[in-house]
Amino acid sequence: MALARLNNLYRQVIMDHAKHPHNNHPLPQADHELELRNPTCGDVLTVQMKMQDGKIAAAGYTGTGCTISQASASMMTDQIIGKTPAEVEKMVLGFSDLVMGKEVPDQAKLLGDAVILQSVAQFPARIKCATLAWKAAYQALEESERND
Amino acid sequence: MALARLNNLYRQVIMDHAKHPHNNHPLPQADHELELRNPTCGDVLTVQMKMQDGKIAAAGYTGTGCTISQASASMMTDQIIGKTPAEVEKMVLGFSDLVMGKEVPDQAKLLGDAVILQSVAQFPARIKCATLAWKAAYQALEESERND
Amino acid sequence: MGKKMNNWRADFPILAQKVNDEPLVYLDNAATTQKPLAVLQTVRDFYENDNANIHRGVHTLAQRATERYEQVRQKVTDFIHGNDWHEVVFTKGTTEALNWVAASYGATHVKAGDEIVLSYLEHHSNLVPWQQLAKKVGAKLKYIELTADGQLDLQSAADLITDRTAIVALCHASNVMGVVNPIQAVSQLAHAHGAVMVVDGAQAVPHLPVDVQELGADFYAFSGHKMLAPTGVGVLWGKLALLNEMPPLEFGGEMIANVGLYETDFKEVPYKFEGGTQNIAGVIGLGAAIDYLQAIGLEQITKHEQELISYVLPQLQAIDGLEIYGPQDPSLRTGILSFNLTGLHPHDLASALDMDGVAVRAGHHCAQPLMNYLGVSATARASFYLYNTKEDADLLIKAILDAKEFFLNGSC
Amino acid sequence: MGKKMNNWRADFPILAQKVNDEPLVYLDNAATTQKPLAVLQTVRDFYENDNANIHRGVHTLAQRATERYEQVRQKVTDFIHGNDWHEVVFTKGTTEALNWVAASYGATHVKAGDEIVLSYLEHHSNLVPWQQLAKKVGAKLKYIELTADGQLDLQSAADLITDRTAIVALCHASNVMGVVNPIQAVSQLAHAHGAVMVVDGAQAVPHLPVDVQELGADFYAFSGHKMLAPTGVGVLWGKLALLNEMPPLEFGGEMIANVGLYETDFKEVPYKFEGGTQNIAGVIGLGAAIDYLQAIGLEQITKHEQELISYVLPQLQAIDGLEIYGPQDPSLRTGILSFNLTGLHPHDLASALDMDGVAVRAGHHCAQPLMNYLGVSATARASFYLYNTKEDADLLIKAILDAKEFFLNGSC
Ligand SMILES: Cc1ncc(COP(=O)(O)O)c(C=O)c1O
Ligand SMILES: Cc1ncc(COP(=O)(O)O)c(C=O)c1O
Repeated sequence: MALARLNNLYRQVIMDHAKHPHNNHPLPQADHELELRNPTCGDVLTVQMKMQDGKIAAAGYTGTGCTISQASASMMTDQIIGKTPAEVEKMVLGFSDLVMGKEVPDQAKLLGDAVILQSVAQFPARIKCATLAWKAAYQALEESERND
Repeated sequence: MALARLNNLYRQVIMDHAKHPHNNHPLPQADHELELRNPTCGDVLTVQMKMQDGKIAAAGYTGTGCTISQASASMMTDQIIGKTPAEVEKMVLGFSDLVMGKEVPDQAKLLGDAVILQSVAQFPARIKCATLAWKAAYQALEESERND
Repeated sequence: MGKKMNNWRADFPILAQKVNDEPLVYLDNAATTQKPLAVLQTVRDFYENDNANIHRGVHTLAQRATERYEQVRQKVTDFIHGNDWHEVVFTKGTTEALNWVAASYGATHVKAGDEIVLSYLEHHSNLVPWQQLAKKVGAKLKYIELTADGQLDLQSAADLITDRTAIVALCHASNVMGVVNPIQAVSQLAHAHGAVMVVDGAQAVPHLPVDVQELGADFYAFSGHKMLAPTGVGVLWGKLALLNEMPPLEFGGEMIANVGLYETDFKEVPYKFEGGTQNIAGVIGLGAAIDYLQAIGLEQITKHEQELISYVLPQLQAIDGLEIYGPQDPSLRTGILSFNLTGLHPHDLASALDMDGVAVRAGHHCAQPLMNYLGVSATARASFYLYNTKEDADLLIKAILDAKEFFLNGSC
Repeated sequence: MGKKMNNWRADFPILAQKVNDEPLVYLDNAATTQKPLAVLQTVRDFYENDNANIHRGVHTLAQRATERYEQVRQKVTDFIHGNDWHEVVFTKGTTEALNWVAASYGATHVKAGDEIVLSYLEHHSNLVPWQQLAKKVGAKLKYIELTADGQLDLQSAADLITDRTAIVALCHASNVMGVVNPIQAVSQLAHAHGAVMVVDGAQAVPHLPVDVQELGADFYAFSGHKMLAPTGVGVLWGKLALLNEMPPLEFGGEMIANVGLYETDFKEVPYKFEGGTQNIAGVIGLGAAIDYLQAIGLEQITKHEQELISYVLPQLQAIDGLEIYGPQDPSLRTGILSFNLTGLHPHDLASALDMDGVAVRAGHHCAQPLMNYLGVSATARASFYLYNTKEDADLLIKAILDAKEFFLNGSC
């Protein structure tokens, strides 16, 4: 049955992240924060980060969304911890390419577990769900650069 | 040759009126006057009338236009002389029906020579040319009614 | 019923395809409908025989094209029971039509301190133009409440519509919950207070017989693409006296009587609104769609949708954890159903249904204020039309159960 | 040449008909062009396979429709050598595009005392919106003169464009005389004085290679229906920075990021301009038209029109009493010719040509200021396109001679 194909999109790892998301909480001590909205469904996601010694020491997110956006936020916040803003920006661009079906050099090294979301490329309508949290992180870092 | 069909539209009488139009001059003593424009070609036609004893004593027109609009203005001004405003308004409505291909009772009696313009009904794009002068007369009479 | 309807189904070749290896079940008709062969063929025939620009031409093709285009104005008038073909303005769609009313009629008639009364049911297209107008002129927006089961609350309407009300703008049918609004009653309230009644008919005209005069509408807008016609064409119907008072918004070819270097006179209604080359083939396609709908009969279409909803609603209600928004009584709805499966985001549900070939929409349906009112961020929406069948309804139910199994009972 | 071109002719089934018992000679291409089978088939194929509303849908048809629609944005960008697909806004046509620039960019950037520089060549669509804007904000209109043979007078342009100039709005090619304007030179003048350069490309894009960046345009507008595409679709191209500064004009579905009860945020360019369901099939048809034109090559089309004009112009010039407006040198024109037969109104001439199966336009061609400048109330206009042949040109000449005989030598 065709539903079996859903397994392509909703891999076990993704379902696990969505059901038991990591870093899904406010970060009171955050110094970077941005709220983004998925205009199609009205979902809102807030990403927060705390910098220390030029690296992301902690990351968290709050807000509602579908399985893909929740799992993606969960994986993203896992992956960016310990990275510099420049590294994160590279990761976000790489992730965006990945879910649009483009080749990303060294993707596993760059994105860690989040490479599993590559499957989203086959579901173009869901790309926006997958990239929401990543875009929020990117813009949060960019905004603070502008303010520097 | 297909051009022969043009004879349907451009009857000898019409051509004569266009080449040697009647009442094609300003009417300095006019008490009714209206300028109308054919928006498609930019042609402008001014119709003037002079009333006496509740009837149209004189009518004239000026302005440029195609064969059909010129011939129609010439015939119209001929036909309305001696008529009351109410009669003219009936004539204009009848003429408008005529050139749109509708049946008009007693058309020859109502419109005189102008019935020859019935042929315009086969050339829908030219109906506006044929009715321009008639509409101007109608609106000139209506406006003065409103001002009474 | 389902079987007899399959006669019409054959007119819609797109339906006979597989999507993700399953037969397509198209239940996204509130977003846009499919087009019958008669419409496609009419448009094709126009392009292959009569295509020319309209109004301006003396030659034969231009005459034929003009005639075919203008005939549709009369057809629309008859279809919605207008009074005079001059009242029919062709637009790009409902959105453009409502924007024109707000930006032209509204901007010249609504004053600071006036009130504009909407409802929580409105589509953004019948809401954001009024927000913009309110901001521009300093008017105030008010929202009619809904009853507990999602119907328009007439008491709230009666409370909100006062002598300060300049405009009441209301959808004839909701694009989320399928409820049909009591337009006639609200029009009477509006007119009793000297307000103008604007009706968004996008979700009504395709589904039920509409009589703009009986409804008491002053303006009525709808889209071709939601009623079997091509994309890019819609209608603004308005009372002649009101249209006459409206300044045009798009200036250019064919809406003009005379252009000087510094001054311009405009043509009469409806031409003054139709600046530039219009969607000529789209209008002609709209005419063919009206013919098609009238041949079936709007009463028949309403009845068919009612039967489908009566068939599917109890089955949906029986699914544990499935919440259905709006009245639970099928007779209060058009063919639109919005719902959520507890614990599952509607995007995930829609993706799952799509894997089973079932096309539904998920999101806020351009009705964010209603979503907030309902306390959800989004819903899934299945919307039925004349070519849908009981088999489609069965496949929807099955697909929802599949999805529930997949996501909520951990089958993956 | 004529013969080889007949390969393309076969793609246009409408041309193979008789009108008034004579073979159709369609020479009204400046008003609208015919559509090749490839365009008709693409639109049909969309409706029979992929039709759905775009952007909002998770299901397969919605994805396919969105992809087909958005691909055209890139195609348009490449076709006119834009920089970025975000710069391409779909509109109803040139008229809507130019109105949006005037009503949105103009209304927010042009101030009292500013000057707007146009030319006497402008179509009403690139003139009345600026008149309206000038009236609204208290700006002043100025008109660039023409040289004796009907070309844009660059000296006059240099005199009129000053530091007071806010906008220069100019057609790329004239719809009456076929002259191609030196846009690049005028853009340089405009930019040297800090003015914004708006180009009406309706009569250029179908006929010659266009590079908006090389031209130095800030905004560039054109219509699909004049370049083989369906009616009801056009393009506003604009520099990203300028589009970003423009408030949207049509509010509703899909141009919105977030809608509250009293406030709304809009999406980014180009989506913020595309409120409501767009002419989806029309846009997809425009994509097919671009493919068709590019397969032939715009240089090839220009060359073909040049050859036809070089063939027919001397024959027209040889007709006693026939006045031809604009440059008498074929190399200065696109495929448009406007003329009058002394003593005969162009409406009569067009009716006569129609009897011979020859479709030309008669009137002011939505260019009344130019008519006044030329000192005529109207002209007849024959406009050639890629599917026209030398035989068409011969039939035009013959029909004009017939008409002359009929009307002026009293054959009736
Ligand atoms: C030069 C020019 N500009 C603008 C227009 C208006 O185009 P549309 O009617 O497609 O909006 C035309 C066509 O009539 C034209 O020839
Ligand atoms: C109730 C309602 N109003 C307005 C619209 C907007 O219609 P369109 O997108 O055709 O302009 C829609 C459709 O999306 C609708 O459902």
